[in-house]
Amino acid sequence: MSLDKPYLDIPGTTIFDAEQSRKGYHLNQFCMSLMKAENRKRFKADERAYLDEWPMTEDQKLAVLARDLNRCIALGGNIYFLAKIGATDGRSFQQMAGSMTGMSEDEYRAMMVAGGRDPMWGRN
Amino acid sequence: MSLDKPYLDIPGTTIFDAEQSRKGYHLNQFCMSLMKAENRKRFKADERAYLDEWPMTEDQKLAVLARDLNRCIALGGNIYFLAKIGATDGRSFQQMAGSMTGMSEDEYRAMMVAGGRDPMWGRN
Amino acid sequence: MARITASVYTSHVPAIGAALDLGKTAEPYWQPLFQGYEYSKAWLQDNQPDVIFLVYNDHATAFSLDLIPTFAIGTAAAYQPADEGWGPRPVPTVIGHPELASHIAHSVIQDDFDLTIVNKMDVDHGLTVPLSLMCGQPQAWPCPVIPFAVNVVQYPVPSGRRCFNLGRAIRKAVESYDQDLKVQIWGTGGMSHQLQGPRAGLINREWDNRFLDRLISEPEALSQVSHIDYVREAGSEGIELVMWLIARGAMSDSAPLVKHRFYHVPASNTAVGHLILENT
Amino acid sequence: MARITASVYTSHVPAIGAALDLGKTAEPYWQPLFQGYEYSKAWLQDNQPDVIFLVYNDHATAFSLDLIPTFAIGTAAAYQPADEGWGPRPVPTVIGHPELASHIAHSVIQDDFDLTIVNKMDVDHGLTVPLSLMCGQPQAWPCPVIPFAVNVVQYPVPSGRRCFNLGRAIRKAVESYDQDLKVQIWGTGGMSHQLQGPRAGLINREWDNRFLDRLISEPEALSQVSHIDYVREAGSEGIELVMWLIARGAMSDSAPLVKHRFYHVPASNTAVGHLILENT
Ligand SMILES: [Fe+3]
Ligand SMILES: [Fe+3]
Repeated sequence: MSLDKPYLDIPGTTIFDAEQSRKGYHLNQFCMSLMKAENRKRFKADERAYLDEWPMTEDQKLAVLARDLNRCIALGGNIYFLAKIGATDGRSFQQMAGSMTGMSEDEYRAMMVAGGRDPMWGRN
Repeated sequence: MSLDKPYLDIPGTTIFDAEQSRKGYHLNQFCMSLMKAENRKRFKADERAYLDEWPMTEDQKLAVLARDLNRCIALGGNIYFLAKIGATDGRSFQQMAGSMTGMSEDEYRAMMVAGGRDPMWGRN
Repeated sequence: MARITASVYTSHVPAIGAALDLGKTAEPYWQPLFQGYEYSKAWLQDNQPDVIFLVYNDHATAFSLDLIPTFAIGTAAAYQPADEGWGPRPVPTVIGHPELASHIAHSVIQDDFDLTIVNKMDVDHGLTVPLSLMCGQPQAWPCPVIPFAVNVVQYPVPSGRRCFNLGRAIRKAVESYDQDLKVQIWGTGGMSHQLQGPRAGLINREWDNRFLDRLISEPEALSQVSHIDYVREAGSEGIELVMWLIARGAMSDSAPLVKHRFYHVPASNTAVGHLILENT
Repeated sequence: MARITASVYTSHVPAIGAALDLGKTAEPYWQPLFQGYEYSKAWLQDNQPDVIFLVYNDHATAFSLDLIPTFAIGTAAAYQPADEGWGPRPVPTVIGHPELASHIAHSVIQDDFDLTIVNKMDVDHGLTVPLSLMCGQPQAWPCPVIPFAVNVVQYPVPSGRRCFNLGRAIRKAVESYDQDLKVQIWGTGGMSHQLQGPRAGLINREWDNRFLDRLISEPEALSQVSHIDYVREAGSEGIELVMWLIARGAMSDSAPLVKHRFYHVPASNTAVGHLILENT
């Protein structure tokens, strides 16, 4: 592809474009399946077995099991899809977002209450 | 609606627009269900019972039972959807189209072989 | 003749819906936010529309990766609140307006906008949270709603300019409907937010407020801002703001009356922005 | 750099698929029709593309009334022949080209065409019959295919002008792909046909041939023809011909080389038209 991807230089950010979407197709579709209560139940009962029903890569499965959202995103996951895992775990969107920043839950919450992350973060 | 509908004056023709689509929604979705072999089987086993599973109007159900395609179209059916009924019956598209013209199957076929219906048909 | 009387702009953060549904609106964390919508609830009571045209985005709810419409208009009779993983929100069914929705679809498709027409979908927090913010917790929503979903999840999303021009086409469509209806158009999503990666939690207060200023005073110029500027300045999910330009494009060309303006940080990961503009 | 080498135009009548699948091609009714494609099969053998971009319409197969995209591009790895009610056609799986398809989607969405991206769908006779006509009955289709579905079932359908301009945007998209691929674009559907009502069976030989003439020599002027003219002159399903304008718009601006032209009546309810144009 020779289309411009001007968004590749933005720090700490992965843009979910067609390439990421292709990479993460089954990972994201697995996440969608958690929108049904019965699937959430089955997943919680045996996460590994449930994941093995999906043609995901081993790396993707391990990232899900570890709840490593940054890794999930690197492997093609999109946050709106991944959020269904958090929902299944009973976690809030703030807990999920915070988990990707290297901060503790309290630190992240405090940063938000104080006005959020500086928009110049990571830029030179 | 005050949008132009210039197509209303074309003889012997019903344009499938949003209004027709709304009218025929359940009728057409019933037809779609016949794309599954098991549904075709169930429909053939008891047509009336199968139709009663759908929130169609009584008129729509009667038109389907009678295979009156002109009536089906007047009631919101679209030919590409209705074609699934013909397929279920093992009829060809030519038999279906011909059935709406008031001609016999042979007459219609002969008209097509002779070059089709005159485009000035019904126009003044 | 139908006409667009006003436009409403608001964030649609899911945590706001949860705070409402769980009765937390008086908590110190949430109280200032809901305070900012007190005026708006009263305003909506006094300015009841016949139909709300609600621009929002689906968040991997009705649309998976199997099918991603750039623009989808709901022409159904009703829409159920979706189960996004936490169970469906305890809010009323959304009643549609099939006739006006179909009319608008007909008109804007003929104006070269390549809509997808949807007759069956559940609606997620993107649509229900704005209704909750503006209506509180009623037994039924005050009027029919036409859901209009924009892809802002998978790139490329439609440009700001495209969205603004779509708004203009929607205005023309509404004005050609022969029933005498008052229509409000709501643009939702944004403001600054990034929900992913080490940069999550980004808030750009200055940029957001400049966006509000320009949305009021020079929306057409604002519509020229590129995707990359949204992402860089307002975070990866800040791109949702392009949806506000659809609502703004549907307003008349003369300057609108600013009835209300509100800005607050934070709601969960996000800045909350809100405007009410009336046509004069 | 990828480039569009040629375009193919053909009807996609389901009865043609049935005639092929049931071994009736030598019957007197069908023989003249298949005869008209003998040249084409040899031409395709001699001019193998790397990818076929195939414009067609879905006939209430992948898309029901629940969801109607104006334009849908397939970015999946593969597509199965659909069961349209008679059981699936016994033809090979269609292999996609996700990379080029995504690239084209990316480019034309940024050019203000509001595509729906599809990653899961079955393909009906609209897509498989042209492949059968041009390839016969191979074990596998000769190259990957990008399905591009146009709504011509529920009104309003996109205008001829919109389709022609979309073709131009597709051309630009293909030419910006950095792999060296030969791409053919096929426009399918039509010619005269009406499948419904007392007027079923309408064939307008003169109008069809004038359409072929103008498609070759003055496609941009042809793209101004209104929907109502198609319906009135070429029958209610003759509107499918707008899809040919997408393929034609994707050809270079200079005059094409006419490699083959064929016209036949009838195939079932329909006139069959066919053109092969090469870029020079
Ligand atoms: Fe959102
Ligand atoms: Fe067709």
